[in-house]
Amino acid sequence: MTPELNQLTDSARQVVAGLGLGLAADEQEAYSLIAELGWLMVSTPEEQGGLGMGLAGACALHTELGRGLATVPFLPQLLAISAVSSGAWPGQEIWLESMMSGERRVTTSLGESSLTVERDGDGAMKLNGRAVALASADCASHVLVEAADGVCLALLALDQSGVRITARPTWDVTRRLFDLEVSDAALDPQLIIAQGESASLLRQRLAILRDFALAADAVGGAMALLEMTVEYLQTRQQFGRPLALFQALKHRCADLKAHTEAAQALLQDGLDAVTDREGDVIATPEAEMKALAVKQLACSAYAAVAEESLQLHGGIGMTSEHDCHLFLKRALLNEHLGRRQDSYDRGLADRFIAGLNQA
Amino acid sequence: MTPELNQLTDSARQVVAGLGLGLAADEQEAYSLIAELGWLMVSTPEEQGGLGMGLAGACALHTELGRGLATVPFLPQLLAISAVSSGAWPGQEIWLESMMSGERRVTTSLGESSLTVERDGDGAMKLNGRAVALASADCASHVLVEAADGVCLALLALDQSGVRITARPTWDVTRRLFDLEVSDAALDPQLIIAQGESASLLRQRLAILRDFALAADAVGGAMALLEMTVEYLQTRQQFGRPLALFQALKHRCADLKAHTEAAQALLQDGLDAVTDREGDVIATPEAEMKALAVKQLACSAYAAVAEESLQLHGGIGMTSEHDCHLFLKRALLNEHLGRRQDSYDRGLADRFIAGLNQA
Amino acid sequence: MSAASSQEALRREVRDWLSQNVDAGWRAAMTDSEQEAFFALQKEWFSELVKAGYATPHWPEGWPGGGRSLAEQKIIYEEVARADAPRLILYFVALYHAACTLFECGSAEQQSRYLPAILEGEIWCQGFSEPNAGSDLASLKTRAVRQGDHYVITGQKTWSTMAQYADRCLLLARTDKGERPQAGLTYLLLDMRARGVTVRPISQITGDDEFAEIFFDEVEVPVEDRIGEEGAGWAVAQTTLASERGLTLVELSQRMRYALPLIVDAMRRSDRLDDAAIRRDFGRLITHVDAACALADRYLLKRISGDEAPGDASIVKLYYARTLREFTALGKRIAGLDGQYHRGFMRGATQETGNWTVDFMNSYNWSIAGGSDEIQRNIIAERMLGMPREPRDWTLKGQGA
Amino acid sequence: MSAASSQEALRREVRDWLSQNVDAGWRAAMTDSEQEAFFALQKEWFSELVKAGYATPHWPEGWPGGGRSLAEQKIIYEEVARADAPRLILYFVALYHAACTLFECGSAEQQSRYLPAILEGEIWCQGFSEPNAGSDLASLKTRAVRQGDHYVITGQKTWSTMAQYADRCLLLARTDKGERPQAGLTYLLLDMRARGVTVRPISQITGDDEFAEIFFDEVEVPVEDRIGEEGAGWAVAQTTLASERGLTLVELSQRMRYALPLIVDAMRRSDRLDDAAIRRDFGRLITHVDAACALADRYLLKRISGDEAPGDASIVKLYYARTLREFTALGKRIAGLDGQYHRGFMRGATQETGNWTVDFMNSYNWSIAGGSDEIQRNIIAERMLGMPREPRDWTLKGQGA
Repeated sequence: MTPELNQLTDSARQVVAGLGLGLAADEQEAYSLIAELGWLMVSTPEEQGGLGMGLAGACALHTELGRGLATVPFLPQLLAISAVSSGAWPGQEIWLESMMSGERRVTTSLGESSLTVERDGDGAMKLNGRAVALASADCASHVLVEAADGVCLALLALDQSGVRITARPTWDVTRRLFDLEVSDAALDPQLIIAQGESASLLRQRLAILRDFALAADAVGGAMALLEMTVEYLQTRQQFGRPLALFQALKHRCADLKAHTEAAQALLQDGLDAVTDREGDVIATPEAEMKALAVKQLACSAYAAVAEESLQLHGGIGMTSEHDCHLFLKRALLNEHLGRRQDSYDRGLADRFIAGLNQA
Repeated sequence: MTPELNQLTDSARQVVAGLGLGLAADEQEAYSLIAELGWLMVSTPEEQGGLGMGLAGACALHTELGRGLATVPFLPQLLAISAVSSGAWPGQEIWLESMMSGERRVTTSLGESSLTVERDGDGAMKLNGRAVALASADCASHVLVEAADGVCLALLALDQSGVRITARPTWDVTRRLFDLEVSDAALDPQLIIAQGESASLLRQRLAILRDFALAADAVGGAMALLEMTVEYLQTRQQFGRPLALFQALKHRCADLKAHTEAAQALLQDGLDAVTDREGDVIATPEAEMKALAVKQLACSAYAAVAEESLQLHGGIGMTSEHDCHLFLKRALLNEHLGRRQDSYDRGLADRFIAGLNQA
Repeated sequence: MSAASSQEALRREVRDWLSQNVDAGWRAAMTDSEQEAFFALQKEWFSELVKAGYATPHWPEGWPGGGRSLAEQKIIYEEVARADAPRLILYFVALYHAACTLFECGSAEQQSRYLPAILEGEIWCQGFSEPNAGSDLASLKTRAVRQGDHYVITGQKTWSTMAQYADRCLLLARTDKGERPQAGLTYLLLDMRARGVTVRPISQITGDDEFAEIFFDEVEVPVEDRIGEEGAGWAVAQTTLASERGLTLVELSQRMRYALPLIVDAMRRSDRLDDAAIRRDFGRLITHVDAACALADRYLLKRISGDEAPGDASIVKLYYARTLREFTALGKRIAGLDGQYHRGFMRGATQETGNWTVDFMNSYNWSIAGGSDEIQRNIIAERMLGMPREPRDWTLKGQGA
Repeated sequence: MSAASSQEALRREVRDWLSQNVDAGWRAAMTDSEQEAFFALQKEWFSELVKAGYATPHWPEGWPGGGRSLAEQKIIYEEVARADAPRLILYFVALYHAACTLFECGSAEQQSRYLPAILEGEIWCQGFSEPNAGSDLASLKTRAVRQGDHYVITGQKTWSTMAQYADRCLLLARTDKGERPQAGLTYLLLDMRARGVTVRPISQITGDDEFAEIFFDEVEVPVEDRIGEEGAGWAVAQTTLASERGLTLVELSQRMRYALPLIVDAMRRSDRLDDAAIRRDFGRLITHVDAACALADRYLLKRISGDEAPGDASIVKLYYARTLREFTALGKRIAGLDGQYHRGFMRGATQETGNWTVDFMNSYNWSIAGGSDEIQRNIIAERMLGMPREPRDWTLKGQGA
């Protein structure tokens, strides 16, 4: 990691721990705080007024947010900012500035969407369908929509007619998710960010950013939880000895450590593979494969750590008095954000085999 | 278990251990011995001159043969006897008697076959295709053939024109397998055991017997190997203590024990589910499902015990001086005899879901 | 009539009765239900079972509904599972732990005082576990001090199922700091409405509150409510713990088998009925569920024939817990994001409800409570496989015993 | 030229050279081959690499082929893996263990006597492991007794790779029964043709005989062939063991990545290219292989920057071993019955040859040798996670230490 990234990580860790971005924090205040700290600018190129720290910067922040079980809906806005900053479209400058400052809030689906675009007789574009897992949509004025058929990416006002959001509370109380239903909503031509080929490339880049950010969240959570669990085992006595002295438990912790370290190494290694010299995400088949692997491994490591930690904590972990379950629930949700869980493994194999056949 | 079965198990264990049916034994002598002991009659009903101990008797013997890594090709002959004894066909009495005495040896495929039958212009039946995993075929005069299209089951002379066997040495040196290639071989009408619907039911029953017998072999092997491994851990010292004192190793042995006990319990439980009051195998969809589960679980338990035992033995297990590898290789082969490995799990799910849809 | 045919007759009789008396709508009614509705259902179903004579098949001859052989008890449980009847979790401690302890260790007077009330619906809870004791019962700290014809109890218990509703408590308390930690325990029956008893439900990670903590602040228990001699509590507690004799896991593994179609429902709902990878995992699960049933059955048969060996019960519990985890994890995986949305839990239900995240989290109860998986593995390694036990006096310098 | 661009230039140069010099037919030639053919290939490939200057990139400046940075060494190994060149297993101990020990702990005279011979193809073996010592090096028993200007060696070593072909041996022997078991070890260079040396190849379960036992019956070793002081052998041995500095696992994990198409071949051959369940497992394997490469790379980068922490190496080895097991097990599963038929092994090959049962069995070498998985887990738990170490003096009554 570069010194700048180390510095970002250190300060983020302090902020998350010290100023309390966790469950106790008020979501709105936390949001204002990260906006003030400039985190919303982290990945935007310097020439567009951002910090220019690229994907690596975004991952450093997400790792710390994951570590602290932060409730602040950082990723949806970051994805929207990344979309808005790409290419050249009419409203770019104004939107970028107001979104990086946190003034305008835009949410983005963290799941799969089935939105489609049709042109009506007058040539106006009409959006229909559903998208899921929009975090904190009730605090946003707009949503970034991607038509599943690759036709376009656009910003859609949430207060527009034909647009409806519904809260979908999850077991993970650190996220507030919403469903989006759109029926015959007109797309504002001024808010269309990309169309055709460039929309399709942008979608790929956003999916890579999303997968890496979720992976970083998972790595941060897994590391924090494993530390917490080892500490618990050190403290807790049974049969007159600390649990940490029982070899069967030590070996299981060692396996979890290896799993977590592997996820972290793959994430770090992947950053180079999916970015250009400026640190921005590139949309190549190799980059897409790397993102699939990174997301899959990190989320499976987080889930493994969370599941074993529940067992290793014994009864106390089954009560809401202990934080163990907050990590578990976030880990389980992380596995199911992004693409469908199994399709990460499957997608990698499909792409690998297709690659061989082409070669 | 009934007292008769217990007695059979006890005496079989003594024979296998004491008279040396293992690797050191001469296959021919061992074969004569089990014939003398009447083991070839174990499953044949009493009214046909057998011991009438049904599938349970066959499994009791296979458990002990598995335990002792016996090289004697018991199962192929038992399958052929079971085929010959069923229904009513011209040569039944003579063949049954000479096969139960061990005088006539018939081999049977323990894998999947792709044999097909066609009638030529004169109405003669011609056999074509391949079958695999015929144990000790070089010692048999005939092979039990099942046409994959369900047309018939018959005995085929191995010295007949158009019939060829090829030795296929496996890593498991306790079995000697052969491939069978048949090209336009005429089926002797006198040696056709079953045709049409009854052939298809008989095939199902033989598959159930085969799966249970392989499972019993696996359960016996897993139990013997786990005992051997625990004993090794008790003896072997490291860092001044017996390895058996290290909790991580104890817990792994406990998991293997649970896996093995589960396989044994399912096997015992399954015996009732797949047999009629006389202890003979019935061909129902439920019986077939039970056989799939029993084979899958037992072979996976054996493989798990064998793989962990190799690790737990450390370097010594990697040398041919120790018996560990003989169990491992037999366990690995058992997984691949019968149907294709994955198709056990898959077949169970398919049948379960089909059953729901019918209900 | 032979034993086999009288058992077949019992099976038919129970099956018929259940088919007429189980309200198929109970699961829907218990989902997101209020405590009161749960209470009402439990009470009603309990009294129906008592009336029919199916609530106490394990009680001795001479008591209402009693005198059934273990084989007959097994049949009743199998049929209850097959009919998907509600579980009587509110009365479990009373019907099994309290009753069996009274039958085996209680005086005639104690039996006649407490058992009829159980049949009328008195609710009991167990007061064994303590904070920081974990699986190490010998380290209990709640104290009972003899003062005249009373014991005075001070201390805290935890993980007591349904204690917030209980009328009485099976209490294990320390009367002596003797040399062997087990030696100083005494077994008492405590009135939950006595002065000084406070109950605080434990908030579980599923949102349920099936368990509670109990605090005792100088609670008086009459000496006549002691079971066995002073200091003999450890042995009495073993009777309590052995009281269900393996029947629970026969019932629960059968219930798991009947719940397998829930997985198929999940596959259908997520449009993955034909996913080969899911089908393979489902097939493996079917096998494991089948084996869990076979292990539970075999264990009960061993108890019937008196052939139980040390460690047998551990294998059954370990395997059930693992299979339940696999079951609920597969459901959760198939359900995908939909399984992550919050849904209210089903009260008093079985382990498999199709509310996958809850089911998955609940499966940890089985690998943690009642002797954790780790404890079961120790028992299997030491008592079945004969591997050496770690000496009790191994401690790190400056730490503990 | 910047470091980055000079490294790029090296990569191109090595890649070009390899593309012209690796004989693509070597795998076929080594399958079921005679010892002689294996020997010939190893010798020829070794001398070609020496000539090209790629055999000794890790040797210091001033020695032929030496003076490369770790980053440059990494490039050479990556390219060797990419080109699927034969592995130099016959010369590994000479090039790494012997040479690095001589560079770091040998005298100038010892260096000039032994190093040039290594470049000419002298074969070395390692004499550390002993029967019954397992992962516990401190318990070695082979004795070296000083008699005048010689040590006299008596004892037995085992698991010595290629000892049957070796000219010389790196020997760790006990000169003193001092209080701390490590303190009494001395490090010697032994001539394998000396009187009293007997080598017996160990028959492996794959049919291979890559390892051997060495017996020493009063073998004389001149005092000038001692490395370091008498009793300092433990420290010298640490140098030997650290000599490859993580490069081996960079190479092997890269080779594992390039071997992934073997799995696709197996799928194709067994007609299961479209089996969704296999594809999912293959996808997971790809991820794990990718992670094993990332861990090995990161470890080497840490060594380059001096940031290595205790336990880092254990993570790399444990993860590699596990992934190799998964790789070979998947291949074996896909191959089905065909994978169970006996096929001759490929000599001097990589870990993945498509001879699945052999590959699977060989994968255990990585979880057993060089510090078993269990030892690595202890190290990770104790040194990375800070969990307490079991006191060394814990023994069962009447047993040991």
